[in-house]
Amino acid sequence: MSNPNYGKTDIGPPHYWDMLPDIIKNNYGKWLFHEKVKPGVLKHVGESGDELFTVRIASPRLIHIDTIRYFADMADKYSGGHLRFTSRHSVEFLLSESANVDPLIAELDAAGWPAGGTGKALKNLIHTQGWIHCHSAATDASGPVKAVMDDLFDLFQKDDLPAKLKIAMACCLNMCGAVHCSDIAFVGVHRRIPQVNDYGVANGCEIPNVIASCPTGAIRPNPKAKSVTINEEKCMYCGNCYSVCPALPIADPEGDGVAIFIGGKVSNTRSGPAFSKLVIPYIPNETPRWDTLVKEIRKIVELWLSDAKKHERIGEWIERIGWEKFFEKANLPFNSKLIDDFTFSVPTFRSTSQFKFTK
Amino acid sequence: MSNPNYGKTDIGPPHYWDMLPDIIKNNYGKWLFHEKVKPGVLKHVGESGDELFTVRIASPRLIHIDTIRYFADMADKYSGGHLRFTSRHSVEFLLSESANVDPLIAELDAAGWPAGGTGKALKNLIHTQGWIHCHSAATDASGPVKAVMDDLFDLFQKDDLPAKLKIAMACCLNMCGAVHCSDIAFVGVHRRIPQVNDYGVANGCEIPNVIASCPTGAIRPNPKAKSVTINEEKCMYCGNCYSVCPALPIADPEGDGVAIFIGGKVSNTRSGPAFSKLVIPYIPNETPRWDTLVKEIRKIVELWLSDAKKHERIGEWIERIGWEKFFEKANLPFNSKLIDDFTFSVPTFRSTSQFKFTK
Amino acid sequence: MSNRPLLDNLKEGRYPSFVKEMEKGGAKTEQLLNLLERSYEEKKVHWKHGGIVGVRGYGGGVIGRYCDLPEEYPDVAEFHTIRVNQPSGWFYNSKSLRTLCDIWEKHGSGLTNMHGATGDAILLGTTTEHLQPIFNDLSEAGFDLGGSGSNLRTPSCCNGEARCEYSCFDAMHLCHDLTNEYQDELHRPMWPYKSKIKISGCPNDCTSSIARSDIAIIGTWRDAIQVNQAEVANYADAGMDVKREVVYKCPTKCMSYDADKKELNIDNDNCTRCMHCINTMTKALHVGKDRGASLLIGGKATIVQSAFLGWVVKPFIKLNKEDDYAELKELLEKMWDWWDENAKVRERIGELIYRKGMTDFLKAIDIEAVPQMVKHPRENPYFFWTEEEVVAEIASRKNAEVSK
Amino acid sequence: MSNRPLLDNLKEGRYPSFVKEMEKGGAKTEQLLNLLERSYEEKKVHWKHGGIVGVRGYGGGVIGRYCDLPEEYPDVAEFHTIRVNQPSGWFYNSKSLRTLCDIWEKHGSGLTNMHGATGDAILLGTTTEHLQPIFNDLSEAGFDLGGSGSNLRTPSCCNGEARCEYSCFDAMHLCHDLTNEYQDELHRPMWPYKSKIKISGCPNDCTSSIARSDIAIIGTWRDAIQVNQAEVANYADAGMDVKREVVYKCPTKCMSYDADKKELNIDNDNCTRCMHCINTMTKALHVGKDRGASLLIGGKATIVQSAFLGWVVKPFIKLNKEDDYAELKELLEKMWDWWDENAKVRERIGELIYRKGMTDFLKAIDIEAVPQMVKHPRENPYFFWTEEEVVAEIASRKNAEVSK
Repeated sequence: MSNPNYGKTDIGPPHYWDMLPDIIKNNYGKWLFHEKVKPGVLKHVGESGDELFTVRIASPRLIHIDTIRYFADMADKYSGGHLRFTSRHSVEFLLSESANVDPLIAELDAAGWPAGGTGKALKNLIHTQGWIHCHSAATDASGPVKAVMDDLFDLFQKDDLPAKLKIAMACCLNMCGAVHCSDIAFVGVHRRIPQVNDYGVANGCEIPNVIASCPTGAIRPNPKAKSVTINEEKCMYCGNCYSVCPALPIADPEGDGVAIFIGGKVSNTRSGPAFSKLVIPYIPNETPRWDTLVKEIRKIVELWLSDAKKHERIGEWIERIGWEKFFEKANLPFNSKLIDDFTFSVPTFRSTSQFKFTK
Repeated sequence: MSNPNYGKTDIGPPHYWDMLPDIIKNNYGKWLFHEKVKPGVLKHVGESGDELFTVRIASPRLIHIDTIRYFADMADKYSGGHLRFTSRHSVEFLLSESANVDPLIAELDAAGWPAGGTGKALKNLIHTQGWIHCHSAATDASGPVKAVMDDLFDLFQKDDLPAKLKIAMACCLNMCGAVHCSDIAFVGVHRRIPQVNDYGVANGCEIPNVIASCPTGAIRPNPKAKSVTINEEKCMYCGNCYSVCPALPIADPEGDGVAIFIGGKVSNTRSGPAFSKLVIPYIPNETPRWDTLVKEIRKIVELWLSDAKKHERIGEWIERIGWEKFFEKANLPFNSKLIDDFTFSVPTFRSTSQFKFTK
Repeated sequence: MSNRPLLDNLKEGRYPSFVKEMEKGGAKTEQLLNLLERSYEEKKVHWKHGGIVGVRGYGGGVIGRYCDLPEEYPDVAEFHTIRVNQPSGWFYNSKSLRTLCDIWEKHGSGLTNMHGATGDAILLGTTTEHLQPIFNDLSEAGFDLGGSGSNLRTPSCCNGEARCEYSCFDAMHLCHDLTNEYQDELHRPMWPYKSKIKISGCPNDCTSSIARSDIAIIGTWRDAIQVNQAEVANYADAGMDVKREVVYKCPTKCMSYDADKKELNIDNDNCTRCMHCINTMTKALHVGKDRGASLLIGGKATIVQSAFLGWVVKPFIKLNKEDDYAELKELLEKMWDWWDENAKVRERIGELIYRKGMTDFLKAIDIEAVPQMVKHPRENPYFFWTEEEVVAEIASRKNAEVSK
Repeated sequence: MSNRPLLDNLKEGRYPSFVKEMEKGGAKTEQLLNLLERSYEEKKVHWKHGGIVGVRGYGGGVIGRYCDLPEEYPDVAEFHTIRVNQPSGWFYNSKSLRTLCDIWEKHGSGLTNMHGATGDAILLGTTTEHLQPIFNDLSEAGFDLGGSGSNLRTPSCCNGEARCEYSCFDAMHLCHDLTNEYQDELHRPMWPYKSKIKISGCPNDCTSSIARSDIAIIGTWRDAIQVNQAEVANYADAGMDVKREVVYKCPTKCMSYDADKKELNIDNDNCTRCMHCINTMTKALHVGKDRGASLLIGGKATIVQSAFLGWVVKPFIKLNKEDDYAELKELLEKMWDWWDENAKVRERIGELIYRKGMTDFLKAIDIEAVPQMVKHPRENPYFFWTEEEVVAEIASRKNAEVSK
């Protein structure tokens, strides 16, 4: 073994070439086209005529090493030991034998790992850590994600929706994972400023660091208490001060919850990339299954399924009908929190007399 | 006569009703439709069947009372003494006798007052005062306006352009008259900060007023000289400090000139209101006829005439082909001054990989 | 022959010449022309701001202007501007025009702008000592001054119902009424900065209100576009390509055309009243019957926070002469009050709303947020809650749980 | 039966259950589950940031995490995260996965994220004393840590040419190459804030690079879309409504379809390469042959100045393995240098460009402004000139006059 105190540094990641099955090495850069076989299965065809089958399955992202070993076993059995993960945490088995596709799917499904999420489907949900691992979480991540995916699961195993449906989740407004360009994003929100524990701040925190941690300059020194005060009008509940000072907890069981943003996308297809827009500013944390959140998301998805034209992502559909019509059709209340008041607000205001009247 | 020291105050403007011809009073609020008769002439038809003919003529806005009296004479002779002005400074004679239309046009034209500017025409040019009357002017107004209108005059007397063509002019970036939403706007620009005449500031100006007059906070006191200094990086050449302190002249014969913005509109038709966009950041002041300015505007107009579809205003045409294609077709250089760097810049950046390649 | 070769050049050409206009002043404008020729030679302005000038009882309406070479051009050493409040829609009869000319001949240069950008008739060039006499003569003749400075600027409007079948309300009446109602706000500067009202009878917005006024009143309607199918057929018969010129140009694609029946069908629920179809087929299509206006707030030119286009604050308001426009006036006054209390110096109302947020503004004017106010909802998560809101929401949630 | 009714509920349902995954840890994750159940009961997080942790020689790659109830849950009192740099495209063989699992079984909770949002394989939950040993074992087995803190974050890419006919360059090779080239920037925090690179082989942007990375490299091509008309006809014969599904959906309307000949015609000059038609007819349409990438700079999530989508800075760059991506690397280094010198703490490069202006940025990286960088040119007149520029322009004008 090497020096126990120093590992080899800067060796970089393992080389991808060592990870590829022969069919990929042989057809690398020479793929001709691909097509969907059925939900969860893609076929890529090379100029050589070689056919590569991909079986994609759902994953909660948080997986145990026993599961990874199980995937390795499945890969050894069906795909020559080769698999990959996707940017949305799905697992993909890379098969050169079409005959292996159905047996693999059957075995995975029986073990609780259903195939799906390809083509015009509900994709695997990307999300953050939540209460399992994050200190500034305003809600759990894995729990509401599972609740939403369980509820919409049929759509994961279809591939004939109007367009793909990408849902994403972040547990606070720092929006790790950049969920801000999703068809539907739900985001943990705090609604109250951190509580200042003067004794804890005085004895456990570096006040200059605390002040510097605030992106909006809302924190001022409180020399009398050797602590700090937080300006309620400036604090935007990001929790950054709690990161550097545990005596400024921001979690608040009754105040915290979830907001829903919709209509974003990242691909450059047709209308191009767009941010998701706020449609519901607050839903309480209802453990264990966030029933209201699940219900609101289903309502929006069902409206999209019934109203969108083929190839219309949620944002493209709403841009066509107009946001005012969306709020009418979804029967969602509108309030001034939904009107931007940050740096780039003015270009979002409606500077035309063109709009649709709604009830 | 009343008290020579005090006029009657707050009587408000003359009542419009006293200014209207009978045909308007009779059909007020009961007009049915209108149509163009020929360039410069509109016909409005009332529910009553009454027909009102409007003859519109060009005007340089700066007119002498002898001319106004002449218009009054013409109105007496042809339109029962009634006329109006438009928001673009044109004069409109309001005729109830169709037989009077051609004689009126002929007489006006012979006197140098040509009819035109109705329908899909080049409209009368709106503009500011320039060197005739404004202290912060970076260029003359009436001169370049006349040069441009002389050059494009044919288009004033057509009404079958792709769409209406509104050109506007402001003599500095304060943009009096709000020319910022025009098909083509040309704007006087200073390129150097005001010169500080320390003696004049010290002896003639209120330094706190001078400092307060600056919208960007670029002016600081210079206590040693009892004067001020101007921060070159912050000054945006608005001339507001010169307004309150004549010892800070901003006019600069070689530095001053004109910039061209295009593609704006105000009506809510089709694409809705839009700001004009900068396409040429500087053209020198070439008295008396601003030849380069005139040439560049003609180039843009001719490109529009040849490339636009029916009903496309300049901005709508460019939005269809893309700004990159416009610069290519117009053979106009692009440089970083054309990229926004003010408050709302980010939403103007191209946040998509969608664009057209150009030569 | 004059000794002004540069300006003489601008007497040529088919567009009316401002130089010829200036020359009509004879001796009165000789030095002005010479000064302008000098500017053309030097490429440099020769004016400056100066002392405050005005008439008794008013804080605005007159703008001081001074030549920076008073010894050389004594006739224009003082050369002030007077703003005369125009009649609604800029309609005149020959008598009133001659009255104005006579007063200006007596007291000033004889040069005018008909009209200035804000709407006033501009009398261009007089001396300080003439100001009060001019005002006295004007008011005696039934004219009043317009606004300048940090006050309400002269409201202006399109020709409205006087000569337009599109007008959704009596724009000229409203303009006259508001101008008279707010004479004090117009004449006595008292606000953080200027405030402008412009009134257009329909979304064609011929006064450019959305770009040029803090308060844009733009006519609109809530019901269906009125369609005369016989006239649609006439347009088609006369050669109009209805699909290409009308249907395909509709921004919401809310119309269809049956070429066989020559029939145009409009899905009015999805119409955004852009006017294109009505403008293109004036005989066949007419604005709806349930008419009023949209209120768009915040429009302004560039200085300071860059130009803003007005944005929708009240999607629909009825404009009733019967109740003296009570709803509109109440709203205007609430807006001005909030702005006056909160704005910094030289901060237009749009800039204040930008700084403070729409939530504050809408609360101050007691209007509920509706999606028509925005192109789309916010894209960032930086929305705020008051402690009262949070407490109330939690309490109502607990109550609901208890009652379950 | 467990005493965790709330979490037990989340073992039901068809989507894989994270609770079942956590339970696989047995005694190792028992207290973690109990703590999470408590969070579900209290609706409140129980983690906090704490002391700085790491491994020797590196400034990042490990994130400290501490329970706020260490006495009650001693097993998770320390529960740090390790970021392991994934192979390009997240391809693995079973052997390498088992190696990773064995190391993590030895040193940590057994829980992972496959993968974290930035791209790393995340090992979730270990103690300070295990950090160096884990790193030693990882590096011995050929794995290295990813980035965290104010440094280059682990680059990631789509599967590129390994499994996609759209890929316009070898995304996986580039990702691997950049990751190795910039090991120092990745491992030793030195910058004002984080900097992210994401690489997508085509405008479908499967890595969401435009939304999630300071430096987005998105494949594109400069010539014509390759059309196989026989396959177009096959799609039509198979029932595709080519006009409705392809032609009408084209954002620039640059295509037409001849239904009789079953022929698709593309005006490539006006194509913006959105991929919709190629995605829809994968057999008939292929990306062009003159391939490279667009560089979009400035993307980031919300904090601080709200989220930005990356914007075009270099419309087209050739990505040559032959010259080791020299042009790209030179650009990256110029950008980082300028940012490092000019940014405030916690200011991403997009925010710095916003604050300083594109002119400064483009000058620093020596790229000329082109219209492809903007949706449209500026709408305000607030553009600035340097004295040198003005002097030079005047001089060149005078010279031109003299030579006339």
